Amino acid sequence: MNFPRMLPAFDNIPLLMKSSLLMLLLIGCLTYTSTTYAFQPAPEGTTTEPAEEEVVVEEAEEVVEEEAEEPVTLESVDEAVGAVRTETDLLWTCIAAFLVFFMQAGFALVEAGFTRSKNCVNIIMKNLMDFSIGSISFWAVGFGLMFGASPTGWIGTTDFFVDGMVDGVLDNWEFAFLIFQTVFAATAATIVSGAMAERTKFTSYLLYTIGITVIVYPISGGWAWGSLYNGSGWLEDKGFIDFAGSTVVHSCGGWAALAGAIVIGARKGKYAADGTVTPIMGHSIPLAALGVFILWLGWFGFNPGSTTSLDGGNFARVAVTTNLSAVGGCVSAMVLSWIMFGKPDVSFALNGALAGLVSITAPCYDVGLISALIIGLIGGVVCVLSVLFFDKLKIDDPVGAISVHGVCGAWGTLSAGLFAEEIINGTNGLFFGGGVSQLITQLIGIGAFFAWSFGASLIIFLVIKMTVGLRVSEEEELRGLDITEHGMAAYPYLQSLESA
Amino acid sequence: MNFPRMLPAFDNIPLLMKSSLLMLLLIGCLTYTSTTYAFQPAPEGTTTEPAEEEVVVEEAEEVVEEEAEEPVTLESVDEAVGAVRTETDLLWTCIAAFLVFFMQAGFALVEAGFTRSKNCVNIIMKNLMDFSIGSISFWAVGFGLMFGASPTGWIGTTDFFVDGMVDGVLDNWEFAFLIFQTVFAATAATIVSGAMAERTKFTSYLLYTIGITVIVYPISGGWAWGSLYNGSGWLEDKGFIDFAGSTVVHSCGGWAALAGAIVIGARKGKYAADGTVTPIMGHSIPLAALGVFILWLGWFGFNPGSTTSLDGGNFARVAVTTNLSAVGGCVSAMVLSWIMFGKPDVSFALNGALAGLVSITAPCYDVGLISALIIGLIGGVVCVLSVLFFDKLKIDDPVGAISVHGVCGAWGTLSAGLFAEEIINGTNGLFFGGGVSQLITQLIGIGAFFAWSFGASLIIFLVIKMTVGLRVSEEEELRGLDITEHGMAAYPYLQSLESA
Amino acid sequence: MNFPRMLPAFDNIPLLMKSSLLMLLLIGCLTYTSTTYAFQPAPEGTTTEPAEEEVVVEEAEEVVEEEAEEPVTLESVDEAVGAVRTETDLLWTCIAAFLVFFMQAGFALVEAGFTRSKNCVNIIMKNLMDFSIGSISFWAVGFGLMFGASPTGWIGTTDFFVDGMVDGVLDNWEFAFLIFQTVFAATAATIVSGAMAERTKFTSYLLYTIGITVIVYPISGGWAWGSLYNGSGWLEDKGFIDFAGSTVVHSCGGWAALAGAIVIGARKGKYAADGTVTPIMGHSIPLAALGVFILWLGWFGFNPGSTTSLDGGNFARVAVTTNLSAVGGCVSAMVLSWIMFGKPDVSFALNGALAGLVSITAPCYDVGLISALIIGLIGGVVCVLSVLFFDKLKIDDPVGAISVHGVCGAWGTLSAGLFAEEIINGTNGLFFGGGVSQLITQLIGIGAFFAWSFGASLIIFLVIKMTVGLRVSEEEELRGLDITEHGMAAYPYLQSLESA
Amino acid sequence: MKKIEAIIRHFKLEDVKSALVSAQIEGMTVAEVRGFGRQKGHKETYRGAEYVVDFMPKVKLEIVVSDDVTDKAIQVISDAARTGNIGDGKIFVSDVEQVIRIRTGETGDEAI
Amino acid sequence: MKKIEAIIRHFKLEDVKSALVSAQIEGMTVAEVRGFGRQKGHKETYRGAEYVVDFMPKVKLEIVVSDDVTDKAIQVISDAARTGNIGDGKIFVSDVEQVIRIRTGETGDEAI
Amino acid sequence: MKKIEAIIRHFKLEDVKSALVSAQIEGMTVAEVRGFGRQKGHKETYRGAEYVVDFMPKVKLEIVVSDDVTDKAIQVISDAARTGNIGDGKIFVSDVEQVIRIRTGETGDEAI
Ligand SMILES: Nc1ncnc2c1ncn2[C@@H]1O[C@H](COP(=O)(O)OP(=O)(O)O)[C@@H](O)[C@H]1O
Ligand SMILES: Nc1ncnc2c1ncn2[C@@H]1O[C@H](COP(=O)(O)OP(=O)(O)O)[C@@H](O)[C@H]1O
Ligand SMILES: Nc1ncnc2c1ncn2[C@@H]1O[C@H](COP(=O)(O)OP(=O)(O)O)[C@@H](O)[C@H]1O
Repeated sequence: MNFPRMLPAFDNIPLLMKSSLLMLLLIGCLTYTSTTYAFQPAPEGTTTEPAEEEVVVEEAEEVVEEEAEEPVTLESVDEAVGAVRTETDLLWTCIAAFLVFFMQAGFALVEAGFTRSKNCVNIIMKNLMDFSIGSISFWAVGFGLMFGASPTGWIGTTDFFVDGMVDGVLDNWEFAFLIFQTVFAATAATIVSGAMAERTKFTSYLLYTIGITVIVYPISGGWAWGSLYNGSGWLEDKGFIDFAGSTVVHSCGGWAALAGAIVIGARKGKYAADGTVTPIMGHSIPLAALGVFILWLGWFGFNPGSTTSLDGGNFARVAVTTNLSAVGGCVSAMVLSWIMFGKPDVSFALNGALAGLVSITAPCYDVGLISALIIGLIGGVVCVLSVLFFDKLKIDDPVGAISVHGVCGAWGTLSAGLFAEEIINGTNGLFFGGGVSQLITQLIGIGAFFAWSFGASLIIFLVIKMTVGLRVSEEEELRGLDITEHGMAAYPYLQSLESA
Repeated sequence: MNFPRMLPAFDNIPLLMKSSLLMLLLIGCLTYTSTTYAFQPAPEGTTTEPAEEEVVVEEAEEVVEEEAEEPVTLESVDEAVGAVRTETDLLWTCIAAFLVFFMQAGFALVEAGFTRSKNCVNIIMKNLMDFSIGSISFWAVGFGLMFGASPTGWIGTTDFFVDGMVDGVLDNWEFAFLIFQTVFAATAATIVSGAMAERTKFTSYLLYTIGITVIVYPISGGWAWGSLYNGSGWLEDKGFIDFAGSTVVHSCGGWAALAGAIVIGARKGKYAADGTVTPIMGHSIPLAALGVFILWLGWFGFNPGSTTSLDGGNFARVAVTTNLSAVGGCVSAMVLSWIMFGKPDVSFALNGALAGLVSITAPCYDVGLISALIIGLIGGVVCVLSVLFFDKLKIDDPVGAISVHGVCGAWGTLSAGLFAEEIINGTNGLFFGGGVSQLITQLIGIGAFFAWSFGASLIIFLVIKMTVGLRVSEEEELRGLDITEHGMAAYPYLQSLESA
Repeated sequence: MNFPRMLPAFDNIPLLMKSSLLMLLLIGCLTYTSTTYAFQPAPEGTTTEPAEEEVVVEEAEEVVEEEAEEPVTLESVDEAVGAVRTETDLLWTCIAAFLVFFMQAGFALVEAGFTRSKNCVNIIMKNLMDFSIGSISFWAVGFGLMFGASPTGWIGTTDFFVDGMVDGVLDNWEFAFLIFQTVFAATAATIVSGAMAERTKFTSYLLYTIGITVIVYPISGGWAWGSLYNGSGWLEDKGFIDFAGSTVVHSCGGWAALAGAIVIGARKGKYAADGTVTPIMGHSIPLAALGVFILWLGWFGFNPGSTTSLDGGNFARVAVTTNLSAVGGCVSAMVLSWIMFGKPDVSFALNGALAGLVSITAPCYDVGLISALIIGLIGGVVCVLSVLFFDKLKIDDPVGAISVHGVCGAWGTLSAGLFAEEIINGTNGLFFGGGVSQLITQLIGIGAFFAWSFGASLIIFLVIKMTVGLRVSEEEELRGLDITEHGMAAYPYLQSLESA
Repeated sequence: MKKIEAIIRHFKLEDVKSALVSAQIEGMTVAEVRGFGRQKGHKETYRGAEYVVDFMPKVKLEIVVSDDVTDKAIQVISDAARTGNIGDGKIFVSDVEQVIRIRTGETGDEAI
Repeated sequence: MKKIEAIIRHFKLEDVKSALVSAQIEGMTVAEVRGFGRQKGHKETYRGAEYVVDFMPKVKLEIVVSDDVTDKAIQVISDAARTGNIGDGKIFVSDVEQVIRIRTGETGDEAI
Repeated sequence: MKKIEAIIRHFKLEDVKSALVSAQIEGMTVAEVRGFGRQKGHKETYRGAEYVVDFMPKVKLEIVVSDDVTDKAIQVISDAARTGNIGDGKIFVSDVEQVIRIRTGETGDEAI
């Protein structure tokens, strides 16, 4: 085949982009060849034994037959029960991970629906790529920083390029935990793309994706969740409650989005000099709505799945609190928009459902049902007011990501200090006689995450801005990123009357 | 912040709407403050013990370690097996509930796709809100009416605002059951929105949503399923077969939709004076088709999940019968439309798949595979003929909800009395030598549900019509509900040549 | 009701279509009436006993109560553990099947998005119908050919119209296996529709659907997977590795698609006489992207679910290898398109993700994580080059199905012979010191499937072409299949400037 | 020959078409447009910010007729498209020098 | 100067454009329209009810040319757009008084 | 009366509209079109094959004005729509014989 344009075209890609991508491939290759067992026969003694221990025969019926041959003892039965328990724990963790993975589709649709069609291909590419690059870089580096052994409680130092081997034997728990944590990391990463939509250079966004999945998210994540694996965290030692990540995932992404939106500035035409806001409508409410339903479904993996085990069936309770908060947020945001603006606003209703979901993510395991509903109702109100507030500050967030994930994430984390009940999970919040101690811990966590995620992201964005540049040219913004960045329209056959 | 339009805008919302929403919030708040443990330290003795009993340690590995310390006894192992069984039962129930939840997205897309784009935001808002408001009101009131203790078998009287406490201890089964039943109730509610699309006032629809989730669905639901929890039902005592709700859920929603479509009247322009039907096409077949695929997926939670336990793996059988009926309905509706109108009609093929799914919902647990296929094949035919029939009667149902859910729900329920096999679940239908007794029971059930659901809904719709009004003005209908009710177009940048 | 057009319309449908559909219905009916137990009372003794054995009581609580009454013995506990294990195996198999079912929606969206709106209804009808007709015909005939007793290892001869009865007793394992294998067969069938999009007669496509689900797929499928049930296969006896079907499912569909694309010829306007390619863009990138995300989700059922049991939790490992390969393919296809054409191409990025998924489908159970990433990275490159290659050959494949499924399926199957590691599943590939023997087996499998699937499909397509005809008329192609074949536009209210 | 351009409301299209066909005027071309005029658009809010929908969706009919039927056509369109409310639209009439039917090459009145 | 309006079939657009460019006519504006004429729409059924697709999708070309190339342009369009079947479309020619190129302010033939 | 047809860039529509309204010209009709001209489209590749986006999205304004404001209107549109780069668009002016306001039946300058 003959590709005459290949080399000149390659020159057009910003240098940093090229080198970083090449580096990524390189890291992979190097590590691969350096693994001791590559291209060599496996040492005989060590491989066969663990294989027999681990590789379970494929069909259950055979298992039954074989077991029938050996005498049934109390120990054998006990072991069998333990095995079933472990395997079903892993099953639930994996199914939950799959649901959380599907949230990527939800994010892509919400962001595509709430922005103009001339930037739709770009939004999709960003969502596709932050998941793809994020999956690789989190596995290679981020996981270790978050869950590796952490003597200080501030940063993990082991478990890079995890391979599922524990003491030379395959341990499926590690795989289940890895896939679950990977989709969580990707969630944090993808939040940013919505707030910076319609004006960010594609290469710069990819660079930031590496930044958040390698540095920002894992380091702070380890503070709160490190001990779930080999690590440990100073914040969890204080008793910080964030069951599924209102702060660890959503606020982290939300504050990074805030930094990004500030550094990049508002879209052309959004804010007039006199402060009036010219709304820039999304191009497809059905896509956005479908995205919200998909996210909602995914959240049933996100929150209940954060048990990462059958856990006495507590996932059922978490499913109920999650749903009640979501519907609460949806209803209150809709009603508030109705009261304030005269009509029930669909974009606020959709944002409100997500606000309820983000809010309950921290306290979902620790609060009762009425509390969950109230947390959601307040979350919906907080979200609407926050969107208006950031518009006043002329911080342009096309999809409301900062409000939904950042602000409601903080509210949800706080609410755990207010509504937690000892009868449910051993801790009482302020409203249940537990005093302010839990509340203070929650505030410390919220503050620490804000400082870290906003600060670190600010630095990364500023560095990108000063090197490869963060924002497309004015002409590219007018014409839309789809044609200028990707050479392709989302709906090539339709015309659209978009006032740029 | 300064919201000058707030108060006057509030005045524009119909009074009834405002008061009912405020009431809903009020009920929540009152109940909340009246709970004895709010703002008080939890009584020491009672909370710690159950917490220890119930709160299972988070990581399976720890469990193993701890167990290793205690001596393994026959009783401990037996208990462990029982725990795994219960927890996996709960897991399956919850996963099924999540799939059924996702059907909300399916309904929204089917209805949006089969109607005009000028009413698309409205359809989405209705689907979003019937799930949200329905989740709250079913939990607060409906659940108790359906599953609370029911001395007469006609109406439940306990278990309102369920909180998952049984004898003061958290019982996760209650949570799993609650989330599963909530998404079922929401399914019944959402069916109505399709049949009344493109002409119903938003506030009036919200009022009806409360009506169906608080009154219509739970009361009749208790007749057939009350004993699944604390209740009991006169119809199940007769041996009525409706495994997953052809009648309890779908016909209930379908007959309510019929009442609504009759009371509100046809869309402007659908029926000419001479009886000719002017088809009003939907604006997006791809959205509708995606909706059907999502509903089909959800049905794998709806039917197999109605085991609400592992149940010897019978969910696998139910999955097969469900699928065979769905494909049967899809094929027969497609072929029939081909024969009757000369071309295979996509809207009938899509309706046919849903018809097959609704039809098998009642008998899915009691019939063989060939029977399932036949039930679906007939369901598809029934659906097409029923759509034509209601058009002859000038009852305007934009998406075919009455035919798919009402009529095919009745057919499916009847079919259980024809095709049930003793070898499968202990009962023989007419075609398998069981005589007509089961068939008669089925007919009683179908009749009772029609009378109740159609009758009660008719009254509710008439009351709404006479108070706040049910239908938008002619001008609003012409301009579309999106702009007039929500101030927002679904595709703000596109023009569409819709003959109103 | 009065349907004056009924009979003449019936005459318009090509004869073959009518007869084949009628035959299908006939087969069903005949089999049904010939079953011995129809319309007869069930023999008393035989039915009640198995029913008691099988029908597990519906609520877990009751089980506990009843068990409490009988004395707990070592055997009873052992049996209880076995039952939980079997039931959870079935649960996972069914959930995986549901995810794979959802891939049908993914295929429909990818194909609809990547083609013009004037053929969108047709694409949807084809996807709906190949699943529907395929489900019936695979159950009736295909399953038996694939998994029935196969004395020669070349073709199964029993188990047609499976009914879930084993020795007269319901065996839920058979149901779970049936639904799982049905959705796999439908996947292979649906691949073809993309490559032949925008020009194939609807009736001819339906005929081919029967061909692939009754003949092509099951026969070769049995060679590799027959022993999973009652069959046996000559290829699996050789140690052929294709864990989840890179070759068995995807290449099989891909090579059939190749045969179809060759026989039917390119779309009007795609290739100029001088070899220049005029790209025919798809009409909606967001739909295509959503389709890819849905397929990706479905693949978490496809690959990890192919354990069809809890299997020591190995599904977790498979989930990780699957995801790493997918992201690898996505990244490498994107980067390659960037280097070659100057801009990151969204259609190649989307194809690349699918390429990674197809590639890892064979080796997902046998390779390590770094290997998985490399397999995906190479898969993405292979896919892009293959698309360019087939365009050079003027073989018109609107969605890239031949490259993604056929070519990458072959690559993935080959890669198992290169990257398999003994430490993981007992076999070493070339790169891990296992020599070329496994590689040769893989090549034999790849070749055998190509020869069979391409050859048999070629014959079927040629026969269809010579009898009912395969391609629509030029005028129908210009106007689009939606109006000409189905009398309905996908977006009835929009105009589109599609240069035919 | 004259070209009659009529900007009318969407939902009047069917009525106008039927009226024209009844008057034996059977050729026309329709486009979707957006109109700005006395019918001031309404204010809406999106995410709390006000915006004015000032371009209202309209349908534009173009009909080329021979000189003698021009007045009848104008009358027919006016009558069928009128609701009496602001925003009913306008009719513009201008001269056409030549008409050609592509299929046959006919020109002038014959080609209409 | 003259304005040539041509209503043609969708799939003839590329051919007509190429033919015009070959004839050194390199400026044109295209819109999507729906046409009603002798080419009677076909009857279809949707959910069992018949409807007539009487507005056929067409493309409208507007080309402003100087007086001397008008005839050539008409000829080129006619030839390229013809299939010989009903529905090929029409060409309308009318007078244009003034043309201004916004970028430079040029007017008249220079601005075309 | 004159009809002014202006082909302009999408993102200039708001500016042109405001400028016209400031000049007391408050009636206009807008359509989406695609333009072909000196502003050569850019080459893109899709799945490895090159294609030219030669029809650029443009907006067409139609404004009917009385003879005396024609020049002012042309001036206002030119000024507001100009960027100075190729592709700014054209203005065509032609004669209109009659204008009718459907709502009232008014004709001529009163109807504008
Ligand atoms: N001067 C004009 N030039 C072009 N189109 C006009 C003009 N004035 C009005 N229109 C068109 O006519 C439509 C109706 O005009 P409008 O002033 O709103 O109401 P009315 O027709 O009742 O006077 C407008 O939406 C616009 O499309
Ligand atoms: N009198 C007319 N005024 C405006 N447009 C017309 C007129 N007559 C025909 N057209 C346009 O020309 C198209 C083709 O005309 P039609 O009568 O169908 O076929 P033919 O061009 O072969 O006579 C129509 O679809 C319509 O768009
Ligand atoms: N002769 C013409 N007839 C009709 N429209 C034209 C003509 N020439 C140009 N146009 C329109 O004007 C637009 C701009 O013209 P172009 O030649 O690209 O740039 P410029 O206006 O700077 O000369 C074109 O996209 C097309 O829509």
